[in-house]
Amino acid sequence: MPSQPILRLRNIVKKFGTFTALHGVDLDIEEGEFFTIVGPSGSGKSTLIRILVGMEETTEGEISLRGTRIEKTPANQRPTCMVFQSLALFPHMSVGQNIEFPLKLRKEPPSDRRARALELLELLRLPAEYYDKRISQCSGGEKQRVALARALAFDPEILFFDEPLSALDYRLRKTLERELKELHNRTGKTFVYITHSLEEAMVMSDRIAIMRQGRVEQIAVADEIYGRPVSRFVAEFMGEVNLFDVEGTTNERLHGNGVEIHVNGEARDCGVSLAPGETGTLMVRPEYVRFLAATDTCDFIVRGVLRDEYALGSRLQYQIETSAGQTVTVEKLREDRFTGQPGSEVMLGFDAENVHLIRGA
Amino acid sequence: MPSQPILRLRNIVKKFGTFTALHGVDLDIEEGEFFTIVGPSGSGKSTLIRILVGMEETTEGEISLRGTRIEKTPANQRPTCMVFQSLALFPHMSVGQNIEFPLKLRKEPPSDRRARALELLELLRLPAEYYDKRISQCSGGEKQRVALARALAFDPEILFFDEPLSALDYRLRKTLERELKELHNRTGKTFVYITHSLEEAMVMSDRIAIMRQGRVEQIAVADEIYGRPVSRFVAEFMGEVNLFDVEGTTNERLHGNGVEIHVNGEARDCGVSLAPGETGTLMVRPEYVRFLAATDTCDFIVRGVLRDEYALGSRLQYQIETSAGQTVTVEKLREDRFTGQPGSEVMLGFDAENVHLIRGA
Amino acid sequence: MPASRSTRIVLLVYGLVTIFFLYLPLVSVGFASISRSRYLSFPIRQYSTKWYGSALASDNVRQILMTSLKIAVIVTVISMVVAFFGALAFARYHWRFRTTFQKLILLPIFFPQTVLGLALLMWFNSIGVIPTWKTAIVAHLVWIAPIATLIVAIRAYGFDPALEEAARDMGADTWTILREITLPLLMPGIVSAGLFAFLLSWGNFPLSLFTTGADSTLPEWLYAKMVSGYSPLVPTLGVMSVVASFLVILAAFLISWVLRARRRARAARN
Amino acid sequence: MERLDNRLGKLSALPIGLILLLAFMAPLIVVAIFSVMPQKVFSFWNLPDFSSYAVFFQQGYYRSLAWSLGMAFAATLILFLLCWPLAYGMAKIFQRFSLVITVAVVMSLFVPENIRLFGWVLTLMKGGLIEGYFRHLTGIALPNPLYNAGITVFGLVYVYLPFMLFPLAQGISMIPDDARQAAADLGASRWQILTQIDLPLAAPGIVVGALLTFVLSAGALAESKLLGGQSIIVFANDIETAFTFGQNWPLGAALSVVLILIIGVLAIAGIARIDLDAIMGRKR
Amino acid sequence: NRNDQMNILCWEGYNTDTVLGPFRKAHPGATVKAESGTSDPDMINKLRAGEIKVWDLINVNQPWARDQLYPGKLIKPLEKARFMPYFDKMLPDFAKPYPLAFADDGNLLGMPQRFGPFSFVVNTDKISRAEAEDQGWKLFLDPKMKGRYGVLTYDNWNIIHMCLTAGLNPFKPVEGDDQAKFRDVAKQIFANSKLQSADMTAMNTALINGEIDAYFTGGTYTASPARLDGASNIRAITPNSGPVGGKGGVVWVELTSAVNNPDPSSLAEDFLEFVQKPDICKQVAFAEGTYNPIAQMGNPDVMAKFSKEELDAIQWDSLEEELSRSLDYEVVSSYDALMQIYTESRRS
Ligand SMILES: Nc1ncnc2c1ncn2[C@@H]1O[C@H](COP(=O)(O)OP(=O)(O)OP(=O)(O)O)[C@@H](O)[C@H]1O
Ligand SMILES: Nc1ncnc2c1ncn2[C@@H]1O[C@H](COP(=O)(O)OP(=O)(O)OP(=O)(O)O)[C@@H](O)[C@H]1O
Ligand SMILES: [Mg+2]
Ligand SMILES: [Mg+2]
Repeated sequence: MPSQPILRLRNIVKKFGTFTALHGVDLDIEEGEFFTIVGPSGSGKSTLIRILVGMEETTEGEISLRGTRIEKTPANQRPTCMVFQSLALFPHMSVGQNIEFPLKLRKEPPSDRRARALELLELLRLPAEYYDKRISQCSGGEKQRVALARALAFDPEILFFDEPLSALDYRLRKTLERELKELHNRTGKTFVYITHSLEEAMVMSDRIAIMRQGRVEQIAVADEIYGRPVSRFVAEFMGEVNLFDVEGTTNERLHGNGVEIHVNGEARDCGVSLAPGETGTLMVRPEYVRFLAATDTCDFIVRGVLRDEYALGSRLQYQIETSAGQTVTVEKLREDRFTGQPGSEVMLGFDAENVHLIRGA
Repeated sequence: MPSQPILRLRNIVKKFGTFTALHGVDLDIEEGEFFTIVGPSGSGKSTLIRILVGMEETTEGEISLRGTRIEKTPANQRPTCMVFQSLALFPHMSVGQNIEFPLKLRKEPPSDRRARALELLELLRLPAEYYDKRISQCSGGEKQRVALARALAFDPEILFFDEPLSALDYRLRKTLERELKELHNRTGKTFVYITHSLEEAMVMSDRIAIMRQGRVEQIAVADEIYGRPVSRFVAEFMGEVNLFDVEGTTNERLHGNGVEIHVNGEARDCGVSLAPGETGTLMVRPEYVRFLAATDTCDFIVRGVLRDEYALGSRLQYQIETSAGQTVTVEKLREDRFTGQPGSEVMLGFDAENVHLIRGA
Repeated sequence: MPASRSTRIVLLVYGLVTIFFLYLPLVSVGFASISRSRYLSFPIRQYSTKWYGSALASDNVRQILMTSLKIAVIVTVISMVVAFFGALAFARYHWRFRTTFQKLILLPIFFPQTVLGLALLMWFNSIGVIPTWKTAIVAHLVWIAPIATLIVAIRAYGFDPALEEAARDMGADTWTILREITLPLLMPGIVSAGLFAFLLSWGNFPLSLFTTGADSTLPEWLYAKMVSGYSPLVPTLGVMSVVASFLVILAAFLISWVLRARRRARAARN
Repeated sequence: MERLDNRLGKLSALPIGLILLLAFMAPLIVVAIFSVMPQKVFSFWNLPDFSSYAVFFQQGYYRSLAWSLGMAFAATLILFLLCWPLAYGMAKIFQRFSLVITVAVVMSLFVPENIRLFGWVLTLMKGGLIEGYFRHLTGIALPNPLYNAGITVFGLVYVYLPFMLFPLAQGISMIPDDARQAAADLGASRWQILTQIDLPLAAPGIVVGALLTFVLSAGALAESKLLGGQSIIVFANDIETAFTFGQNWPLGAALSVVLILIIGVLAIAGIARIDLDAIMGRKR
Repeated sequence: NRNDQMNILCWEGYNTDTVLGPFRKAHPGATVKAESGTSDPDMINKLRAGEIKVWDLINVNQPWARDQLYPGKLIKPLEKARFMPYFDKMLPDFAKPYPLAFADDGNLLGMPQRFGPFSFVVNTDKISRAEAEDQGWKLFLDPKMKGRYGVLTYDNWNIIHMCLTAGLNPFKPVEGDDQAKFRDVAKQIFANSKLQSADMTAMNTALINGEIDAYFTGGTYTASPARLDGASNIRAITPNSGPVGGKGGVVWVELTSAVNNPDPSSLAEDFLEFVQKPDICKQVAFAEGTYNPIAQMGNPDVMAKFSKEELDAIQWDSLEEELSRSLDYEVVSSYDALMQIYTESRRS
């Protein structure tokens, strides 16, 4: 990656009246990156990218585009474009006219525009007849695709997407994710993407930023965010997780609440250690938790009662209530279905190499 | 379940000008059921439930509510309520007033209304201060929750949800799914639910209908739809799937294209057989496909080259290109990560008990 | 996309200039009202406020103002109601004769008002109605209600029918929808139409001329005075109208402010 | 929905329909009949002829009609250009201040039109507010701007300003902010946003504003009388003369019919070119 | 029966508080309304269109009463026995009695009160009274006057005055070549005028401010307010000579008549008598906006009510002389034809 980020944000603060939506966000987005922002509803994601495209003024802070300050540059002079969460389609134009709008602004000849619009319709799996359809006659997902097509037609240096695929079905979403990713690879443009689908975030992004209440909580590549979250919040946000409160004992080992700890060898080597008296959170993802037979042994062991089983497509989830009253989730593929009956006593185990310790949480 | 369905649809046809959005839909929705409709974007889901709540007129067909025809009953006299895909929040009212609107119509005293609205805000994890917030000041996900709260406040006999959680993050979605499901169990009302999240559909529904281009393709419980789809379309729609074209041979066994078939014992017993010359599609879900060592054997074997590996949260997906040029997907939990390098030759296998045969596709 | 500071300032100045432009002639009218002489020549050298005294003392003036006010208020109220529904028929509902309706409603506006007034007077006469200020209300309505309808229609065009559908879905009947959803959303348009109705009625001369019978309205009286008997009483009444309207508007604001404060207090108590 | 719409449409057209039926049909018929009566009669009980229309064509009335329409058109155009920025400010930018403007405009309208125009005469005339003080201070006399076609148009602009301003502001307030933002984001310049987004989406306001100002200006009388010094005779003046000093009601009625027809054709043809339903996404 | 109300449609003067106030006091149970008209034909149109049921008295210039109202059966004759005595105390010209107050069939159409010579008005600082009177109407055809005068567009008056300017008798049929003469004069007068307006205040103001030096069509009616205001250089002129028997001026006289109301009010005639009282006469003559001589000035009691300034305003000094040089305002025989030529000329 080049040394200078394409977008550099410093201490971005946004207040709406007395309400602070962004509490000082610092962010560097690299040239050509696929950067994803995730976060709970209302955490300020949309506000952040609305500020970046110039649709909202910052209350404080600096934004530079390749080193040039652009806080005061109006939206139409920034080389950015956004797919709105609210879509913001032009109601007085047909589907085709909406898509062609940025091309028309650039005075491209009508035949080229039309060709490009039809190309995009195809890319987004909309029939060519939709070219003349009115926006008000499109279904929710169709509208969303038109909005996406319009932004792609504009083809700016940096593209912002605010939940662009949220109204689409699973298959179409997969297809379009692939198309977008391919487009990103092919053009080398910078993409900034907001999504609620963790899968989408993990598959597509170079880096992911997690926002929480107007602050950025962690920025890292997908695996790191998934496997080594910096906080309980991040851990919990990125899919199902089991968290156990732990405390350091005098021998720099751990004492767990509701979990039996039998780490073999040097716990310090695998990072699973705490200073005496220090508290922390032990994290393990449900897919790393195994059902143990009575004779099996493991680095960490949890005992409990099987409460529930859910089928989630290709996976099955089991909810086990521990003796400490905590619910532990275990995930298996259908193939490895666990045969225990709800209500039965079970023993769960997981290994030191699959846990992550969040300190001080 | 009672013998008479609460809603019975017969041959519902809806035309918009020359375009036919629904081509004769038949459907029975049982009292107290959690009925989910899924389908590709533009397949007519929203149109169907807009017709059911009385917001759109049918072109043809009958709708009965507990045996009484209601095609001509206006929306306000049907015991139904819908969460709009477009939300349709009242811009001139605050969040609280929006939620209280149906209660106000029923002339409940203001203090009761307020209490109920605050209760619903809490249920939907919105802060109580939002009671006085303006709709235009809410984020996308917040708006969606207000729309949901408003419908819940109305509390009709049949509730329709048009993608009510699509703008919410994973965690919140999980939480609200649980709340909705619990509400359904507690009240015993009938819920009709449109979603694009297969997970949501599978976890929550009693039955699922799959729509395609204005027709209902299959109605069944989740497991059946997932495991025994009636068509290629359904199979592909319900998550990742591997499909192989097969043909019956003279001995009522199968001949596969790109798949070696070594079914031991009576194939007919496990349903994996076709009449001579009959064609069909052999389906296996990615999680049932195993990587085989060179010496392993299995009912079905596929050979190919590993192309790609994706991390999807708790799972990993592998794409293998077969000699026949087909892409086969394999899914593993992170724990069972496959260590082969992209480009290497691999052998895949799956068992007769995990396959499903779609005839005549 | 917030407007830049400079745009804001430029527009603000532009707004002030427009107001200045609107009031400039009224300044001259103000001078005329306090001039001793009825033939103004600026700079004015001799001032007098006697015309204000005589305007306030005059029975005629009081009666004329009352008639004008009565007509304008009633026309305003009826126009607002009629325009609300008319605009829905014009822009919101898709019904069979809508396009015809859209054209027919324009016809009265195309009519030269004097001629309309005269023809209306003949019509009233032929059905045996003796013209008074009440017939003037009908005459004003013929011309003003379509205009008010057009103004409300601007808003009715822009408003999302899904909101009405949502309310209907929650059990609201048509009346409730109109009251709770449609009316508040069209309110800015209705208020605007009401203002227009009031002012058009208040300032109308050609229709009033033929349809008020023996009652006179302010514009009739002023017009006659200007034609055949100008005195500084004319500008005096002009100035007094502005001042009175200012007081009325001020009072309206105070009342609505008090009402809102009370409602808020009541809401806070609950 | 269609059935319901049909019923509600009819019902809500009813109040204004009734008013027009009871109080407008008759005048319309009266005027139409009078227009085909012989010259100078005052009752219907005559054999119809079309002499009045003949007079219209023979006597150069088309000239004042052309002036009226021309000045109305000019006034409408000028008003549109003048009012757009202000209406835009009122609808999208000023917030509180737009209330101030509204109140200010409304208050000025409490003064009847004639007096306001008279005020302009006092302001602009020789020895008026401007010239009088200017001459008093500098000793230089200014040329008189009154009594020509230009000042008549100025008077129309002044009097009909609210008829453009308020509909425009209503129309502009209906433009969704996010559509403008999206256009800007897609690289549209201010001008392009104006032409591609603002103008079409504010179309209902523009249409109504332009319609009202055009129609009212075309029938206006006082401006040309007071400010224009009747240097231009407008068509409304011809109609009035025919009815009053001419005591020729059939001629006046015929002239009115001509005016109604021409304005009607112009206005309705103008509106027909703009499909508001389509623009506002209301087409079914 | 409408004896508890009475409505007057009139020129400004009968509708003022100073006139109506005392009458109302004298008839406390009655509602008395008066509306000031804006032109004679406007008032007549109202009656024609149906307001005959509204009004009890109408006050218009005598030819309109004689030629429009009476033939149209919109007014009815007054009771001679009751009203003839009032003529005795009028100015000599009216006491005869004034012939034009009667219809051809001899009926009394209405009571005369206000009147005034009506020709044109000049600023005597710029054009001396003598010069104006001597030149008469030719003044406006003088090339020197180009752009120096205004036209007060009282159309019916202008037609009369343009005939006189063209050397024609307006009250006789104007045909053939005479119409061409009329056309030339009309065109020239409009073409050379500085401004046209139906607003006499604007006209007077322009005259006072020096914007114009004279205006075509005007008389004591228009000049008197300016004169009372101190602008004694503004003067109504009656030409010394003219085409009709040597006379070039015109005098108007108003008649107040009883409307042919199907449901008449007895108060109407009481009011007609009431305005003959000296006090009230003065109030009618000097209304708020215009000041005019009245026929009743033949009565010394009435005369005593006027001050010197007031008499000067209405040019009392020369009134009799001017009357003698003036024609009676009558109906223009070729009004239609001339009106067409007039409007065409004005439009071009
Ligand atoms: N008013 C209309 N006029 C014409 N076509 C319409 C209209 N409304 C919907 N359609 C079409 O009908 C089809 C079904 O629309 P519908 O909204 O029911 O889809 P959906 O299944 O809800 O899709 P999504 O998941 O994208 O919301 C779409 O192809 C849409 O384009
Ligand atoms: N105009 C406004 N006035 C006041 N508060 C606002 C305004 N716009 C947004 N907010 C608040 O700012 C916060 C952040 O909003 P934002 O739209 O950025 O959330 P988000 O992260 O995009 O959420 P979602 O995932 O639900 O779309 C929310 O709590 C919202 O209520
Ligand atoms: Mg958002
Ligand atoms: Mg939909």
